Amino acid sequence: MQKTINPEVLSTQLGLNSYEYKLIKERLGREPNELEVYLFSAQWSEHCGYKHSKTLIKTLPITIEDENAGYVKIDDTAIVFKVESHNHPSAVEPYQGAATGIGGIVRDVLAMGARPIALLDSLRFGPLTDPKSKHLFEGVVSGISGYGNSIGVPTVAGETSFDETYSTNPLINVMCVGTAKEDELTSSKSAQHNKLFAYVGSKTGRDGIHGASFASKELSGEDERSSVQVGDPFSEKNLIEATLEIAALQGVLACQDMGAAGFLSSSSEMADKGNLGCILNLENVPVREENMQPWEIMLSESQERMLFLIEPGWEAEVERIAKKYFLDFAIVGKTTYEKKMKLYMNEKELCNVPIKLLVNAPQLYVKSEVPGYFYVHRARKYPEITTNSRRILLDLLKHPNITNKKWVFEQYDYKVGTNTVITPGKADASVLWIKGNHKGIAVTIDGNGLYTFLDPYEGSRNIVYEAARNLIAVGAKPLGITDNMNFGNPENSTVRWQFEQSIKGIGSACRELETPVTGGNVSFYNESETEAIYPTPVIGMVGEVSDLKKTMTMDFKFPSDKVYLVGK
Amino acid sequence: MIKAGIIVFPGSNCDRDAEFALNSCGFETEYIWHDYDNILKYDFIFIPGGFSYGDYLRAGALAKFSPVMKHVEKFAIEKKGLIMGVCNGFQILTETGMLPGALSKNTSLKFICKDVDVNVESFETPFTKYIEKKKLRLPIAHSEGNFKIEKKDIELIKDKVAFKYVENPNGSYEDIAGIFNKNLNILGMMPHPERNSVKTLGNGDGAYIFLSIRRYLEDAKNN
Amino acid sequence: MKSFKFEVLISLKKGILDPQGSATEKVLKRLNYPVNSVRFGKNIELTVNEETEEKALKIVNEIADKLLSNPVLEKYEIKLLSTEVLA
Amino acid sequence: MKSFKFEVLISLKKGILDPQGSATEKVLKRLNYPVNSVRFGKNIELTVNEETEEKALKIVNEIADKLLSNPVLEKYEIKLLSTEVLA
Ligand SMILES: Nc1ncnc2c1ncn2[C@@H]1O[C@H](COP(=O)(O)OP(=O)(O)O)[C@@H](O)[C@H]1O
Repeated sequence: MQKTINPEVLSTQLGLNSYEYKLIKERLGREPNELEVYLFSAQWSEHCGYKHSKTLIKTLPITIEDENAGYVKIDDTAIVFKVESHNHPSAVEPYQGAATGIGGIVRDVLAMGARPIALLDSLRFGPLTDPKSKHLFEGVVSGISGYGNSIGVPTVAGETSFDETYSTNPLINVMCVGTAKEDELTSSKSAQHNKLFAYVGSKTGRDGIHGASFASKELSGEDERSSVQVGDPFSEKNLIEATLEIAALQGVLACQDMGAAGFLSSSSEMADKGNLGCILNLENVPVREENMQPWEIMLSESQERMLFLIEPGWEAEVERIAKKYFLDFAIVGKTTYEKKMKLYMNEKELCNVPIKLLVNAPQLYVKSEVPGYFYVHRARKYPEITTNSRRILLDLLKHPNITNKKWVFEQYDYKVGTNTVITPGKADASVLWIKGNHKGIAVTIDGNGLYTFLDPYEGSRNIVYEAARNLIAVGAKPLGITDNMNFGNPENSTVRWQFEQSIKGIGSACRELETPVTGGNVSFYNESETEAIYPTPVIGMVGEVSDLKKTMTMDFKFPSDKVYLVGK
Repeated sequence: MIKAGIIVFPGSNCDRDAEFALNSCGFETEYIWHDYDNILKYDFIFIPGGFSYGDYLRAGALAKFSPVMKHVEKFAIEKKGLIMGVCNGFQILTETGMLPGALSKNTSLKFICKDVDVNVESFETPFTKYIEKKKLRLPIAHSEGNFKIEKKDIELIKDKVAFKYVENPNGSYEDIAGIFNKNLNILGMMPHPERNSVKTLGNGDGAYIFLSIRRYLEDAKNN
Repeated sequence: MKSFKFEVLISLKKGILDPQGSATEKVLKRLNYPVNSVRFGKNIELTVNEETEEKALKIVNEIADKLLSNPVLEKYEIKLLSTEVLA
Repeated sequence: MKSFKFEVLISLKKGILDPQGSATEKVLKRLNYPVNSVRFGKNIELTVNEETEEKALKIVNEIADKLLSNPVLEKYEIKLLSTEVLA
């Protein structure tokens, strides 16, 4: 028998504060039961609920909301793209952390009905002289290589840098780009009731349980073993093909990947976005282990799973495609007119809560404060350069942040898909061919922790501009950005200030360049042993190459060519 | 038109690239899902790269049990046309025993993605007869491309080496990048000609191989 | 019907270079461990439902030979770990 | 001085997904083999030169823990295979 735990005590253990618990109790008109506490704690975690960031993010020039990923257009091709972080999982298990990071972002793009065609990775670690950082770095690169290469999506560009600030908290941000015809995109909204939820993918195990709230807590250095998810690139590749086939069926209405807080957040958000409720039958969920508890099934972050909303009558067709690709299939619930989330296990009702309450985490406000360091650094004078410049240049060229990154990108298959026209190392942005056309997509990803630390507003503005310059340098016109905000503890007033300033900076640069933000990701609680990491927004940008013959790479072409410096 | 069948296993990921390259080189193409269990009516069978069955266990090891592979073997024995396996396709062909040897882990133990030069070792074969160059620039992308062969089988690859690396990237025996079978109707190679079959993607060297195959098959048809 | 649990041990043939083993050995030696002859192998556990041990063993042998090992590079060994009578 | 030959068996912790094992199992089942619960592990053989078995075992334990296994996902087991007296 299972012990019953006092729900209020449990809620504290799971990271809900007393105000939030009271709110739940008040709005339910009763004590939540144990399962419900689990659901709220996951759905209201920073990771799912964006409770420290939503209001600020809304100030960005965002084009598309409430979907898995946003897009820009080149003619009638939708370029879907998004960035995501897997910082904390990678600190615990670099290979699997990075691998599952790739898996997650690929499914985000896939859930839009787009075929993933490129990956980018932005990596930050402590100095390589520290064996721990070296271990993390090598593990992360081989994880991206192992997973990305296997699923056949080329990793075409990225950035790699090293700084003390990331010693215990590396940053692993990955971006995926996909394409589809605009009218083939799938939504994650379920518009009608009495439609069926179809589960397609790998079985649900106990992996990654607590992952959602774990990602939002500072790394404690304790035993986090149970949170480790293992990636299965073979199933992911199958899921890519199956999803694209399924999404093309007429009877398929919506699609969402099971990411953070897995089945829970995908089902509840799909229903809520359509202004509906849902009923789920947990006994139908394909499970990998015995005796899984309802909360484990709901919160599991097992990888390579997708949830579709389908018209009744289309079950057999979806199942046929799933089986073709060695994937599990099950009908696990339906949408309802009543705006509740109800869970059943063998006909026994386990949970019954208003879905709006569950999905919309209360927003928290933290006062921001300008830190003293900001003024100190601003008042500093440029140091005089005394060492000879030749020496400085050679030291710079040797520095791991500047030296050739071949060691990294040669482990990535950057050519699979035969679209990569400008390959990594050849320019500051890579260019992908849109076949059947003479046009291309230019992509880049950039960050600069030191700049954004010294001046979060100007530093962040500068990153957007740097990304734009990278695109312009290959001959592309910037179209849109995706942002990954890597910050410290958002309850800290300095971090809050950094975050506000950074969002403002990104917003203003995007308005100036007329490049909308199509989506992004927030990662808080990135802390070193003693303090927050440098605030590190990372910007992924895509642009249009109108004629592939007119691209430019950075190598000098002929011995007698002149070199000009343009600008200040 | 010369008709090519591209075999697709769960986990294959160069199938679409192969289609693009073969179409650009004038082949008519069709995909063949690995479950296909019938006579193969094609002039040319292409087994593409990727990670069939995740390359779990060993690269190519699980793919050899797919129903279509029986028919590929028959196709070879009955000399119905030409067969070519690239990267994972090469690994599958060695796993089934249709080509000798095995592909083991690169000596660096890492995945390697880059362009390499290979020398064409023999022009007296259907696959290479019309290649107009000695040295081809082709992309490689693999972590298990290190060709090994048992002493007792070395005789089998005598005069059957198709391509050799100019600079050995992975530890392969005798710098071997690709081999033919005894009857010269099967080619297996690690480098990816389909990734460099048009000028937009490089210098287009990969096309030489496909064009040679096409011309050979066309000659055979016309005679 | 019984369920037989087997272990299949797959190792590289003598004379075949084991890059993983030698890389690990180098690291260990650099760390001053008095270690030699590091060789990596694979170990696969599986259960077979059959009537007799003999039949089960035949199946595992077949699987090990045809699927789990590559005869060019590898050899294998089979061990019966446990037997359970199925209801 | 003696030379101790050890085997270190590394396997995935319970509950950790084994994609290799499950893909292999799926293929075996499709081929109609009555096979279940396929799990992959690693097996590493190495020799340690030390004075006593106890000392050697301590070293192997350390190596297995720190280098050969990934404690987040894997567990290990050590077996002494043979002992040889060095000249
Ligand atoms: N982690 C990585 N993954 C893929 N490509 C990378 C990675 N790091 C660097 N690169 C590639 O190496 C080249 C040089 O990178 P970098 O030195 O960071 O350029 P930049 O001049 O933009 O700072 C670029 O083409 C970039 O895409």
